Amino acid sequence: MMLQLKPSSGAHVGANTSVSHIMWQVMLALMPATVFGLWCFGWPAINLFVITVLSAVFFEAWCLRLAGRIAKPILLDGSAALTGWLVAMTLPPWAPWWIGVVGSGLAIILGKQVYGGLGQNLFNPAMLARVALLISFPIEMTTWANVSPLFFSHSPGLAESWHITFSGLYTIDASTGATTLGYIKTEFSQNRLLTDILKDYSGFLNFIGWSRGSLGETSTLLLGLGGLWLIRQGIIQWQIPVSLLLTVTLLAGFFHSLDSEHYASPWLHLNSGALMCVAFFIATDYVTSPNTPTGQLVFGAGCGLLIFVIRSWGAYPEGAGFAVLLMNSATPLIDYYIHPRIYGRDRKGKPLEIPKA
Amino acid sequence: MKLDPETIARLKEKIAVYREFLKNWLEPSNLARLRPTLEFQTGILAGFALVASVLLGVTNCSTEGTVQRRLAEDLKKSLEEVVPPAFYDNDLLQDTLTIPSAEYNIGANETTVYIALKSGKVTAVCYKFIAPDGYSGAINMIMGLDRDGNILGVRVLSHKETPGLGDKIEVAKSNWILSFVGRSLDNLTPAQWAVKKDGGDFDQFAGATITPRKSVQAIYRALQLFKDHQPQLINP
Amino acid sequence: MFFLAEPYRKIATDGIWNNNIVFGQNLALCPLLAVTGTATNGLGMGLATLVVIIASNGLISVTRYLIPSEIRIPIFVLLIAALVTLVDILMNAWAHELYKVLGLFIALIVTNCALLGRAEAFASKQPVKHALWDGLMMGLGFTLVLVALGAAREINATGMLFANASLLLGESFRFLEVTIIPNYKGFLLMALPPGGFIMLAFLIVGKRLIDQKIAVKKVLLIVPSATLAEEEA
Amino acid sequence: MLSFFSKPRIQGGVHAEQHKATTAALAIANNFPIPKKLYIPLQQHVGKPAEPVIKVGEKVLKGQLLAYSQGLISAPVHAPSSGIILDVNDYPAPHPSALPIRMIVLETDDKDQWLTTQIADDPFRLNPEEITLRVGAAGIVGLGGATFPTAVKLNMGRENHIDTLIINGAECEPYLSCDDRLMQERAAMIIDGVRLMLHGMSGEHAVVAIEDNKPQAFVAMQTAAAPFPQLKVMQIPTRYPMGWDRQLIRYVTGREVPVGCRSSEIGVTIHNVGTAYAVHKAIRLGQPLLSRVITVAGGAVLRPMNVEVPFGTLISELFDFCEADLGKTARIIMGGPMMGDSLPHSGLPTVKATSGILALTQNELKNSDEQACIRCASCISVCPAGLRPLDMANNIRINQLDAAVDLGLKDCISCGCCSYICPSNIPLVQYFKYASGEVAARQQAQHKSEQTKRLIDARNARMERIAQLQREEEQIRLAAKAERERLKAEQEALA
Repeated sequence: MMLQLKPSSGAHVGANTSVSHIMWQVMLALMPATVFGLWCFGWPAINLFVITVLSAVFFEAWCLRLAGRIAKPILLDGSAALTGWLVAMTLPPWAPWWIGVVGSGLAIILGKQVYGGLGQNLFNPAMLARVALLISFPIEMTTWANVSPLFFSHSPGLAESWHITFSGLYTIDASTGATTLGYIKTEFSQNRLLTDILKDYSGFLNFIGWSRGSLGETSTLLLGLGGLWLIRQGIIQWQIPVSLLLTVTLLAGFFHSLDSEHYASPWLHLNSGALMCVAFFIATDYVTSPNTPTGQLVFGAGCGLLIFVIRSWGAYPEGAGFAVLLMNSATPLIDYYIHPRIYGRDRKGKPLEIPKA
Repeated sequence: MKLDPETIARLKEKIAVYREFLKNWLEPSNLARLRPTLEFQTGILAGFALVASVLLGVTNCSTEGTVQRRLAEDLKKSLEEVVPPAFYDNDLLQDTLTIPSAEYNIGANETTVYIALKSGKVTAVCYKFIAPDGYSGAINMIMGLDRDGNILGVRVLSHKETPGLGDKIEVAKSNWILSFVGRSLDNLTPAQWAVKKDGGDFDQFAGATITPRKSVQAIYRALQLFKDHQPQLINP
Repeated sequence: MFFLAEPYRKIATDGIWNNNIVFGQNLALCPLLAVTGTATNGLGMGLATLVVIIASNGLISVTRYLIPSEIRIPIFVLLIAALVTLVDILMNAWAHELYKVLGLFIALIVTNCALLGRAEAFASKQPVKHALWDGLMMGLGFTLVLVALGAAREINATGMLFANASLLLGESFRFLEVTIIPNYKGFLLMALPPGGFIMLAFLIVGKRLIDQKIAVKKVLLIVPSATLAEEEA
Repeated sequence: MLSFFSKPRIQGGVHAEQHKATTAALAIANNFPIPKKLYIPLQQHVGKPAEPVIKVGEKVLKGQLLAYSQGLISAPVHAPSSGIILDVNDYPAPHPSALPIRMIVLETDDKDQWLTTQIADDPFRLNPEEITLRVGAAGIVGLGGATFPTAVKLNMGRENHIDTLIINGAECEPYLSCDDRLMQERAAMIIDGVRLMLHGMSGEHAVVAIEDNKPQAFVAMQTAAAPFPQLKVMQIPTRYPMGWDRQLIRYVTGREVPVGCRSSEIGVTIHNVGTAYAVHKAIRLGQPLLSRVITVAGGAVLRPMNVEVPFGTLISELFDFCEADLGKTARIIMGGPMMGDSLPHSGLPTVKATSGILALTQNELKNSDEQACIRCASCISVCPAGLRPLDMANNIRINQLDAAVDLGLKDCISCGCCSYICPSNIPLVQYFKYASGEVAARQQAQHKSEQTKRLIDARNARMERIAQLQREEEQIRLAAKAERERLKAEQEALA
């Protein structure tokens, strides 16, 4: 039932916000990290990014058409483009074109439209796509290009980039490697210790994003700045990022102080993998996170805990997506138990008692 | 025993009486009357249980031999994969030797070695072993060696490695495992018994280093088991 | 099904389509999702279930007057469990290759609520012939879904169809093993349980679409076109 | 972080754009010409409508009683000017539906001739009951918008022990500045009214709360209140809906009014500054409530201003006076833009509740093309009542009204914060009003059917009783007949 009411009551004026405004603000906040990532990984990354975003928009339009809805106004709200953008951020930068297309398809169709479109989905579409891709195409999803910025001599040119994007990158094994977290996990199997493993590790390079990793996830600095700007703009609240990052930091710090040869330092955790992107842009997704500040604190802490557990003891060192999906499924539960107290009632909804004078 | 016609007739009569009784008893109306009674219910449940257990018992006993044979065939099939048939004329399952293997970290405290004989002479041995530290759990393997310790074949029997990444150790997915044929502790240095990434001689897989690394290490340890017991094994 | 007399015709259409174990009754989803990684596995599981469901339906129908309603459930469970164990042992002995593929799942048939469901809803109230026929049709319907789901997942996951069918059915069925998409990368998600859910959803959508079309056709047959035209106007 | 543990004094709320500067800078216009005709509704308050005491054609003087209050909760209506009663009949109400309600139509004679009334010399010598009585007789109702009869509230205050009287000068609705101007220009009179009210309900002390965006009003009020130690003037943060009585009570006293209770039960009562001013006029000057200051503003109004207007004035005349451009007007709103109602046309009268009349252009209005909810939860964070508007709206959309009630639909105060903030332009308040109406209708229908059932049962029982009686009578009759026949037979036998 759709209510068709004449606007007779309620606020006749409104705050200067709209769905598309929010979406564009988020994209703006993603911009620095994305541009940096695109520059770092060169033309193949640009190809992949464009393909992923375009195909996300295409799938959205296609689904809306199937559902018999008018696509244009819904496409203009920017949510599909943002989803595609976030999917692209989480992909290995030199992944073949079809990874981007399949990822967008999974995100838009399975992650969003089958639930009924914007606002109805239970899971974060971008993370759903990422996880589905990761378990379906483990090789493509764990082949990380070296940093090879645009216009550097050893970086692939435009023509070579077409080759990488459209016919796979098996010929260029030499310019790929593992991410920090993946490398640590692999080297632990050689019974090496962290001080040995991390001989060549530079926390600073990882902090600014000069390291192997997903297309838009490498730069802790730029993602953090974008996220802080979003908080300042009031688009996202501080609760989820703070509790998530704090949880990871505390856990990592605790285990690191117990056994610094087998548990990486909090600084390394904060600077690697999808942590920053997840904390500011993924876990804060309105649709799939709790509604109340307290609920958001719980949600963020849960994400942080799971991320740390999966990184430290799980099979997927780059498994932040799993953590987010698991907490997404707990969101309705959190919202059920944690909600604001109604004025004049106690937490259970019973009227307050009149205080005795 | 021969029955006189009188006895047969009496028996027939008796059978007829029982049949008549059973027929009447099985009448739906009679059963409908009996069904609510506790005795009947107890009896029926017990009856069904009895029939079922008898049936299962009989089937189990009568197929036990067949099942054992099938399991032996399975084992034999895997043995045959790692030891070419030209090497032996005996029943591999018959000639075995059990040697202690606790110190080799290949998953078992004792390892049963199947010995291939040709004209009474030991030509090859094979045995199962385990890489206990695969990426996501133990990797069960079997390996055949000639009497000099050269690998005739290695196969992975079962594993839990990541599909699409680590499962290339299966011969069905890639021929990586075939690259061990002909290798031995003699023709490769200990440093070469490693994946290329660690400076060794064997390929790793794109996206998966730990699985092949741990497989190579386990094979190396299993070879050592042979080497340490070589005299005992080839001169039984 | 037009050549069948009632009630066999209704039993058949119910079993295979209208009241299909998966589509109609939403039962047996556990074994369904567990074994349908490939069409061959689906087929094997379907056939095994078919055998068990016919046998259990038949047995329960034969003994239906003997079984007091108070203790019917334990007896049904007992019967089904015994049958499944029997099949398990026999397969291990006589169809060992297939058993190696399906062994884990045969025991799962016990947990298949469809069997108990048919025993309770149909076999315990119907004559033996109907019960056997119902078992056959329900089993066939279930097998069809298993094969369809298995095929859909297998094609999506590996690009092949009926891989290893020769292990199950013998060498003469090797022709079934085809590669649908050559040089396919493989889409592992489909081989994993979530893929099962996703594909099942698509199959259910497909079934509903077909049902809708049939319903529209029926309306067109019943309502004279003139009245339809009026309504549209 | 401390506020995390201590009780928050403000929950929810929004910072709406003010739009107050233009009108707040102008003095209240009191040159509004008396309209030719006044349409005076008989119900301008919460409770029962007033009952007319005049006849059509009767000549009335300014301040004369037109309709008396009937019932416990009601308020009388007086003639805003002198003239002749033209009609007592149904006319469109100043309500979104514009459904007809009973009104008195007064044709003014331009003389504005007062009815002479007696005035108490020193009202503080009167006993509190007398004050209440006079306030009630003057037809004073809460002028903040609730229009609850002030006398009733004063009585309740006297019955419960009130320690704090809060005077609401928050005026948190955007565009409106009538209270602001009133406080700036007539602070002394308001303070006098406050003291009278305090006296009327035997209260201890009073707090005047003014949002900190009205510094001049604050200074004026503080100066006026300085001589009276029992009065305090305080500034409160500017945040809509600061003027919601319960929010204000929580902010000023730290106490929360339990659901289902009146604030007087926890020792607090709250009145609007306009009400205090009206009390002053009623007690000191003997003038009933006949007019009020109304803010006329909005993008389509060329001369926005605060103007004192007699009740019953048609909005169209106000628009003529303030030069509103009806061509540019996209929506006419009575009250503020957050909680006010949109009116279908300008041919409707102003009433006691009318604090403002806005003629908004399309640009000022909130975009009304509704989009999908993205669960941003802004509505939850701005809700001053602690509700979850998005969950309630989702339930209402699928007609799960009971679920919406469970979520607290009945605790919604329709403040409009959720609708204001919603980025998807979902008219949440409208959903809630619709649902509340629907729930009430359902309850009424159920009540009705229960009533009917009870009546039918009673009737059946009655019929059964009658039938039983008839049967008994019949039996008695038959027995008597048999007896008679037996006697007759006996007699015959004897004979």
